[in-house]
Amino acid sequence: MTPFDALYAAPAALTAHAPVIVIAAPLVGACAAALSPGARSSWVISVLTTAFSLWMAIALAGEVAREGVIDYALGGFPSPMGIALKVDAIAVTMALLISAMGLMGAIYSGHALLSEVRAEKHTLFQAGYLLCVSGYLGLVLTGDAFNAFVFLEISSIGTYALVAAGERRDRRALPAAFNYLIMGTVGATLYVIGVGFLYGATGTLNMADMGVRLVTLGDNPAVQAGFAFIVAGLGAKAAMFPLHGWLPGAYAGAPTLVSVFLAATATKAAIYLLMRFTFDVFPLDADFGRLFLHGILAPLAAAAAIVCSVQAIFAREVRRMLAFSSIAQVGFILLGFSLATQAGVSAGVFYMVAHALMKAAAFMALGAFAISLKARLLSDFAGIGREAPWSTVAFAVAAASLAGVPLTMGFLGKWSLIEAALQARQAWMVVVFAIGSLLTLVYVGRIVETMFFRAPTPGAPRAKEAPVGVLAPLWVLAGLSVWFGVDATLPASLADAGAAALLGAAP
Amino acid sequence: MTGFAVEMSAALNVVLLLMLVAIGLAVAHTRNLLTAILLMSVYSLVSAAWLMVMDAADVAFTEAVVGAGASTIILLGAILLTRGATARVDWRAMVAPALLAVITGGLLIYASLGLPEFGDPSSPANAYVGRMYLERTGEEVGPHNVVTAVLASYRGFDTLGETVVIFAAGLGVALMLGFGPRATLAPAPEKMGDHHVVLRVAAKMLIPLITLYAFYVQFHGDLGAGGAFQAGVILAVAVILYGLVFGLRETIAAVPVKAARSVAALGVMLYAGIGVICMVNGGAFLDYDYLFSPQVEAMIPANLLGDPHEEHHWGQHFGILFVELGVLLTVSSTIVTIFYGFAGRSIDAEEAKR
Amino acid sequence: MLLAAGTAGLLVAMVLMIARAVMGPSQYDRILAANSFGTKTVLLLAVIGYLFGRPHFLDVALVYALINFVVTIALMKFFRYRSLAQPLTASAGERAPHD
Amino acid sequence: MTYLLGLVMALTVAWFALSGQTAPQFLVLAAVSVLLSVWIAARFKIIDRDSSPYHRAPQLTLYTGWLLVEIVKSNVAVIARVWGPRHDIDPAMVSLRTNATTDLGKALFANSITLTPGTVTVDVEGDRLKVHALMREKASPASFEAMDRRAAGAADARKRER
Amino acid sequence: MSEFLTHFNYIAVVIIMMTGLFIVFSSGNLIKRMIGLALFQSSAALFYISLAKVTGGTAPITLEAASEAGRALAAEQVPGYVAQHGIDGVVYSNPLPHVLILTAIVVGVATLAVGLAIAVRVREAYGTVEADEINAVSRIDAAGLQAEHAP
Amino acid sequence: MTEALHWIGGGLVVIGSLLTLFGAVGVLRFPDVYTRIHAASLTDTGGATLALLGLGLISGLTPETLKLAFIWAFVMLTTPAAANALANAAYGSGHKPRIGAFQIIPSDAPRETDPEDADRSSSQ
Repeated sequence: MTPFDALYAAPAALTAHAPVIVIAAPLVGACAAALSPGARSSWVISVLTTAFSLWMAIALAGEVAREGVIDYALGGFPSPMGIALKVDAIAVTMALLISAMGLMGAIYSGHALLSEVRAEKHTLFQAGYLLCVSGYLGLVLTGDAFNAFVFLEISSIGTYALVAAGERRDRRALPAAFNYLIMGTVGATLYVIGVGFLYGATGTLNMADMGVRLVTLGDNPAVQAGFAFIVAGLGAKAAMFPLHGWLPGAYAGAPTLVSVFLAATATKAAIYLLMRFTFDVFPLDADFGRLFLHGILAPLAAAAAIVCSVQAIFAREVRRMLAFSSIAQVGFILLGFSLATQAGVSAGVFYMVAHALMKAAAFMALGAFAISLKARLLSDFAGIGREAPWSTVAFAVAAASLAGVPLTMGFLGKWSLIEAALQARQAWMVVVFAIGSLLTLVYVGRIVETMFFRAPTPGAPRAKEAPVGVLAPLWVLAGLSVWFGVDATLPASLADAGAAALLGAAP
Repeated sequence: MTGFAVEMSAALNVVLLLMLVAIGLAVAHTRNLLTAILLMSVYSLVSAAWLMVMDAADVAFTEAVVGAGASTIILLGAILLTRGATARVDWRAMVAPALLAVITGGLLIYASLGLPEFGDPSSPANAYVGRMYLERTGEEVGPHNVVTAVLASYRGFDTLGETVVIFAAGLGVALMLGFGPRATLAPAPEKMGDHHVVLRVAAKMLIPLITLYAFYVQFHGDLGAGGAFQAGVILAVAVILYGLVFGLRETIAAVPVKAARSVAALGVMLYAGIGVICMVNGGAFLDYDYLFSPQVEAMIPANLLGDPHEEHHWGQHFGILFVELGVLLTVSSTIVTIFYGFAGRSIDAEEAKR
Repeated sequence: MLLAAGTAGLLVAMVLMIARAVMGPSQYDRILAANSFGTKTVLLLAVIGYLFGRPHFLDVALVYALINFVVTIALMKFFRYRSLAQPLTASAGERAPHD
Repeated sequence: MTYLLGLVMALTVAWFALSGQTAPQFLVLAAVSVLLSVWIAARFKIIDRDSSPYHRAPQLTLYTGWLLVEIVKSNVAVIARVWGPRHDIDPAMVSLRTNATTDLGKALFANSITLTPGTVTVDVEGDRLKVHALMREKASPASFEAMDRRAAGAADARKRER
Repeated sequence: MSEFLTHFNYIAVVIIMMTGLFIVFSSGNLIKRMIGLALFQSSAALFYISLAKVTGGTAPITLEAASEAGRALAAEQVPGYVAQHGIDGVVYSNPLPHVLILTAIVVGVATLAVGLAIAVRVREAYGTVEADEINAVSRIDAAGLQAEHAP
Repeated sequence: MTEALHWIGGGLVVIGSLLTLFGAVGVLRFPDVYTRIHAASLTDTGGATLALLGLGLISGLTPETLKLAFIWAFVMLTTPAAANALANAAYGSGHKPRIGAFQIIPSDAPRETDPEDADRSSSQ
């Protein structure tokens, strides 16, 4: 079985409430962090609560593996009266991913924040960070359409402020945060209106219940409008192709910790919710759903994968490069989902996890350089491989995974995406994957080449190796990218189960 | 056939909505920010009146205190700190948004025809879960105000989230504006003289009444319109009024910045703590039926609410009371924190630094 | 019936106030309109509360009167002091004499 | 101390006017609410004769009655001007001196001027008021003296002794 | 009643929604955009509340006084209406959307506060809140970076 | 008796609302902000007094009447204060009136009437 077996053994009393504890732990932690007297103590709280949340997520994964879907009725009221948390294989996979990234980020923040955020702001910053973690966890675990909106907003409002805090390094973080806020809020409001349409048509907010009742409704313009609103709203949050304008600035400007966490989780949580609606709530046999997946989602995702990869190649700043890359990779993930087959969705989930690991590691490495070196442009990184070998090599590993070099998780992810596309007889998608990967190779190659083989600019500031507190989470992530590239049992089984759970409700 | 009051309500609905549309268009048209803010304040007032006609008393309450009160003051603070009118926008830059708006609007209006008729009691929205709440609140939860019951108990988790959202906003504003130049904390220059004896006296008389009213709204949430959010904002408005009249320095002396921030966190903790207590006692998170052990529950006097024979859900009753207290703490202190953030910053100091 | 007539009168007055708020011409006119609009809304709420026989309208009317006042003071400070933080007196510590 | 007691009494009355509930729970909540409000007022240091002139309630009530009559008597004048020819008004600014010594007295006087049709207090500085009048001929400084006397009498205890 | 009147609320809501969106995307001033956003968010509130209204209904407060008024209201309807849709002789409007919109309003003010705080910081960093000017300065920032680090 | 009170109360409400309406017309018709303040603040307080009194008559001696009294006190306290604040803001910022030059009649000017007359004229 898996190496996590030992951790499954949480006390039964805790496991029974694990779905809510996963969310509540960072939430209470956020309050504690806001109350804590200093930067150090808030960091300790941050690490402890995210660790606890991760432990509970692991316990929850074990529980889901044993019991199947877990419904947790908050307040003791059965749905549709009360709010229910619905934990199935895909939800728990997302929760594992988010809480693990939350922990990694929290550990990393101990040193990373020092250079980027003024010391007296640390307690508030940590509190905001924990609120974000809690918000995304709630978003993936909830089974209630409106509750999802609330958590979407918790995470978003925290995120806007955190992104804006990057102004100390680069003032462009501020307009970027503002644009993010506008797009995010428009997206969230569109989502709410969409949910309103669905509520008007079905009378319920529980997603599962909604799904059951929608089947009987047939062709209703209000339902279609609701779906369109939800897609547009979550699409804006997930940086789906034409709505991605906010992302490069936000990722590039934010403090590294925030970039790390956002790149690993933010868009993914929104994609997850979108897929939950597409597969779980809407009757997939309706022409409308098919039209959306094949006629809208797939072409847009393909366009993202290619256009944004090209933009990444021409970006001058490394962070911006990685941000554009994120949009392109989101395109890959969405292509997998748009197949709507077990193999396709499973590949999409797998690639999602892979991308989270490698992009988080890449941003972490950039942050590690930033501690000693105020580097932004690609040319600033020339020759850094000799000065800070540990962080550079970790970055290279993540980059290799991004480019799809064999023996990395990225390679397996892309491979399974291509396989799924072939299986579904979507040859054009294979071409998109191939071109996208090639383009990725180009920009990743440029970075790695500069880091290792260019001579440093004479007179430029020297980089120093990052402290252990930064290297440890960095290497954990990079290591996982390689390990799962060699032995993918754990993520693949999670992805398979997740895909089955997502598609299971579809007829 | 319908009767007079029903017809009247329908007519008010149409008139007030038309007013809202007109104000919205006027906001879009004006280029002056202050005008836009004033119109938004009026918009809030009208929309709150409309909400009353729509039977949404609690929402109207919230819209009045939040939309017309808190938002307007925050917006005023913001334009004081940004100082500028909107630049004239080239009409060509408006074509795309206008087209987008018109097309989407047309599609939407088409789509809305698929929605049930306005006021239809048998529409899915009104006949299914909504009706279940109306039927069961009495026996399951207790409060006379069904909105309070749904808010604090059935959907208590949403409300926890909402409290956290407000907390997050306070955190965000404090993070961005809370550590800035506080030059305006200096006392007003002498030459200003004392011109405002009327306002000072009025404010002094009003503030205790406002705080009392806030507590009234807080504690009568299960009997009528209102509840913790509204009370929290009203309480904060009392502090803001004091700040406006007596200056930020005096206000911070009475309500320290740090205290406001801490109380906001404590409020969320209280809310979540109630949930955890329920969990420890064997129920689900926020299942107030498990708030008290039977021994404790037996100690509660039966005539606490007047009629000793009426059936009571003490767990639910006190659960709602406590979580609303948490909401009150968080909301009031967060709004105060936000006010401090905007009022305590000085654009002049910032400019002098350059 | 009389209450309905009262409601109609108040609504017309409100519409006129919106016209003044939109037309201006000065910002003070707009503030005046907004403030007076608020008072009319208070009355409107009280009257339709009785029209529909629902007393809880009064709580909302009360809160309107209050909010209206605070917002007007904020606006006054906006114009006179260009700051929300300045006290309205030279020193707030100065208190009225006791009798 | 008088003010504190007055405030507590007034708030208690206000609470029951608002609430009307007498069940034990609400009595407890009433006590809590009144005490919290007073505590907040004390923190704000606003418990003085301006904020709680409730010991002068009889005089103030009498004054209010007188003022109401004045208001009703003269609302008509302004309404006539509203419907009258466009420029049938002749505004002017008047400067007044008040006899009131306390903030409360000044505020009461200024507010009364505003409440009476045709005049609005624009500014109060020291014992000087600037009043904007709709009709110049109705607004000689002397015409405010009765009101000033009554307002000061209602608000300021010492006034009578002078 | 005609289709127009029965769906009048939705049409009004859509117009307000579109006005809000138009302000958000056509205005260059950050504060104005936040105002547009507030308008847009409020349209969601109007929409939900319109869904919740029941003809002849009263506020979902089951106190005696409210119920009496509710009975009077309900009695104005055709016979059988109350029996079918009422609870204890009173027709109530739907409380659930009210609860949801309470949440949404609070979320709206939270967003407004954070957005304006960011706008204030933008003004401090750039000296303006006009998007065009900010973009121009940002481009100079990026170019300046280039020049600064060029070999 | 109650029936009569209902009619009287309703009549008062109508008169109050008409007063408010006239005030609104005044706000539209008067030439500048200072004169408009007169129209708005007076009729607001007058209209509110009448309308609330009317509602009080309709509801009789009930808790609601107390609330109405509360609202009335609030309006009477805040409306003039707000009018004062607004006039002060306009005056203090140097906003010019459209008609009636700001010639200030000083308080030291010789008295035109004796105090007894003033008592009456102030109330017109």
